[in-house]
Amino acid sequence: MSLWEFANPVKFMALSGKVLPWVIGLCAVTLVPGLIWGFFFTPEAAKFGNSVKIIYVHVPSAMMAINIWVMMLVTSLIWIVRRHHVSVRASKAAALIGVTMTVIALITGAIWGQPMWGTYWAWDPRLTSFLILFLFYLGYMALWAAIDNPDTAADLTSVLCIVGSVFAVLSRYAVNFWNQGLHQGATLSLDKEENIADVYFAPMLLCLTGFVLLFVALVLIRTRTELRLVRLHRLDVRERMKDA
Amino acid sequence: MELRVENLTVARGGVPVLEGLDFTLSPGQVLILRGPNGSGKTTLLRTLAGLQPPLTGSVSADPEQITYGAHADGLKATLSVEENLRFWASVHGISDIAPAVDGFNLRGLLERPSANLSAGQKRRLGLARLLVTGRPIWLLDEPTVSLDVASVALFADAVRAHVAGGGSALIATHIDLGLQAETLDVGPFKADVNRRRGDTHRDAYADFDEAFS
Amino acid sequence: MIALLVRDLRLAMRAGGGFGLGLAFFLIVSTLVPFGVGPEAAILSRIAPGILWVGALLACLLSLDRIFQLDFEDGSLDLLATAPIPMEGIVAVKALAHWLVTGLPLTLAAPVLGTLMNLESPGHYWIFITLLIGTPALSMIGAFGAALTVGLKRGGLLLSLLVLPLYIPTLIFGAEAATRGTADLSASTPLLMMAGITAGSIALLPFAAAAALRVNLR
Amino acid sequence: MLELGKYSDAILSSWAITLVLLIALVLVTWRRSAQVKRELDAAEERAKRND
Repeated sequence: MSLWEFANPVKFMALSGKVLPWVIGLCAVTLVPGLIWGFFFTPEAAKFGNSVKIIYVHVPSAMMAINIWVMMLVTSLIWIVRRHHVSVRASKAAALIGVTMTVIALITGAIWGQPMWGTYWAWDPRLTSFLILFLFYLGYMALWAAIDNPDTAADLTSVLCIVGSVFAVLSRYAVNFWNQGLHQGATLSLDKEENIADVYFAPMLLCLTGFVLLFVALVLIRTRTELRLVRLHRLDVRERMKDA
Repeated sequence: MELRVENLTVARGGVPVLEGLDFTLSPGQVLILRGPNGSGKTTLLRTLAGLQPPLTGSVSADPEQITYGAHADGLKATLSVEENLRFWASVHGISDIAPAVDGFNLRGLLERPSANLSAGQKRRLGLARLLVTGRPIWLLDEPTVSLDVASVALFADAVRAHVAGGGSALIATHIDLGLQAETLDVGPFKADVNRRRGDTHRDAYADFDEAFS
Repeated sequence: MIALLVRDLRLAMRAGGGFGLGLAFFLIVSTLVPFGVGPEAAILSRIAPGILWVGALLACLLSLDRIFQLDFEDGSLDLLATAPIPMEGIVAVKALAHWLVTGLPLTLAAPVLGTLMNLESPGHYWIFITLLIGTPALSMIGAFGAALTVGLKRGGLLLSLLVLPLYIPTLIFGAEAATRGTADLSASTPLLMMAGITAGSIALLPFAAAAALRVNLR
Repeated sequence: MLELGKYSDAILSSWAITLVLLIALVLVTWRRSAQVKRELDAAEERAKRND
């Protein structure tokens, strides 16, 4: 039994159908308590005051935003190399979740930035990188939306995802370099090591797990939908060919 | 150079249109491809030309031996007839375009921009391109569209000369070219779009149908 | 390959569009910016390198969809794909042709337009050097984007959406090098980074673009 | 009620936006899934009848 067998749609549909209720359940028992704990039962932090509570939505979404892109890169590579349909559909399914996480990270960051730094937006390397990541997500999704033939779309978006990843990393370095070049020194971004003390850590762990499980649940549902869409497209083509 | 096709299945948009094709095109042979519109003749020719991968089966011929003449002639409106022809000749490493010019009676049009040609003249120029590729296997998709009777005769002569020189041609056409040719009707090879699992043939999406059947 | 290059250049000359439109666009952008930000020489000369870079980038973007679209529509791309030239070679030659008719004229025009924006004296040299090194990457990345969208009916807008994010690193390093050079600071790091991006794009993107073209032709 | 102090606007708005976006994402996913499932069932039914 190899891992690749799950890339077969038959196995995937069967297995995902079975695990989905469990994933949803686990997501509920981690995310809900995590968020409640983070919101109601965390003390003020010395440096941030109560605004530290924003961390429980900001950090998980930011981490997911990047990790989802990495997952899309991996699944796109698997499609290019081994042509597993489930893989590329999962990539497509993940994109909307990724872009939502990016938007959440950007908006909560901006809202937090106002009281902390006195401005909603600064061209800080980290913020700028997220804005660029957002653009890459948009391009990827737009390319999917523009192509009718599912196989063509799968190939082209995978190529775009791979090339885009290289340029996204380049952009990250470029942005770091560029901002240092303009304003010396003072970085506006948060120092995570310093401010995550034990009181904050436990609910954070719950929230992070909850976000990951939420992503897994959503990506499974969405991948199942995508696979059904491919099947639908196929039935459609058949019908049209029969008429011809 | 022989073109041998074995158990070939070709697909359009991931769906098989023709399957189980077996035939050989030997040097000196002309094969006429027949079948109604939409039956997959163009898909077959594109697959043989290497523009798209076959779903199953094999095509044994070096793509470097094949030239493909499509519906579109690949002409540039702003270039003159001679420039168009010379371009394709030099892409294929050939410097002498005189046989192509004379073969399709283009001598008087050489200086003309392609934009000013009639549809039939354009087609003649598109067919003349075949002669400057220097390739032995011609795959032609409706080559006589918009040609008048005299031009069709020119074309038939060109095919005859090509075949006599050891070349071969696979031509999808609906008219009688008056050539010594065999006919390949694609009708019997029409793919059964309703096949379910358990069939010997599995295409790229067979998994999918299984997952939902 | 040389025949293809010659043909593309000849087509660009005859159809206009190539040299003319991109340059005119660049000129208009450089004219409009002072209207937008005001005529103060100090401000203009400070933002001139960045504006020239953004202007050149947008002008480059204008003609990208023509790289493969016309050949796709008239069937030439099918015939080229079966010709004895590797697809990667076709992509590289077409990107080179695009650079010759777009990137190079923009590079040559930029120092002159810099004068309109009160570019300080070493700036003319730096904007020329950075564009000379950076625009080939813009053409190559653009050819990749054009290869992705060649089969689409209305690919133009999508092409911009796909290509512009890919332009970010080149733009950052290019404009940064030009700005630093103009201010007499050391510009070698961004210049080297940009040269690296250009070299990497030219070496690797033809393969990605050729793969995309093959997908779009089948 | 929890005392959020001077940051209450920032905290409440960022949490509200996050929750709204996440719930919207879940709803979109769920409704699309149900819709596609329905369409596919109908199409399968049609395909079977036409055989």
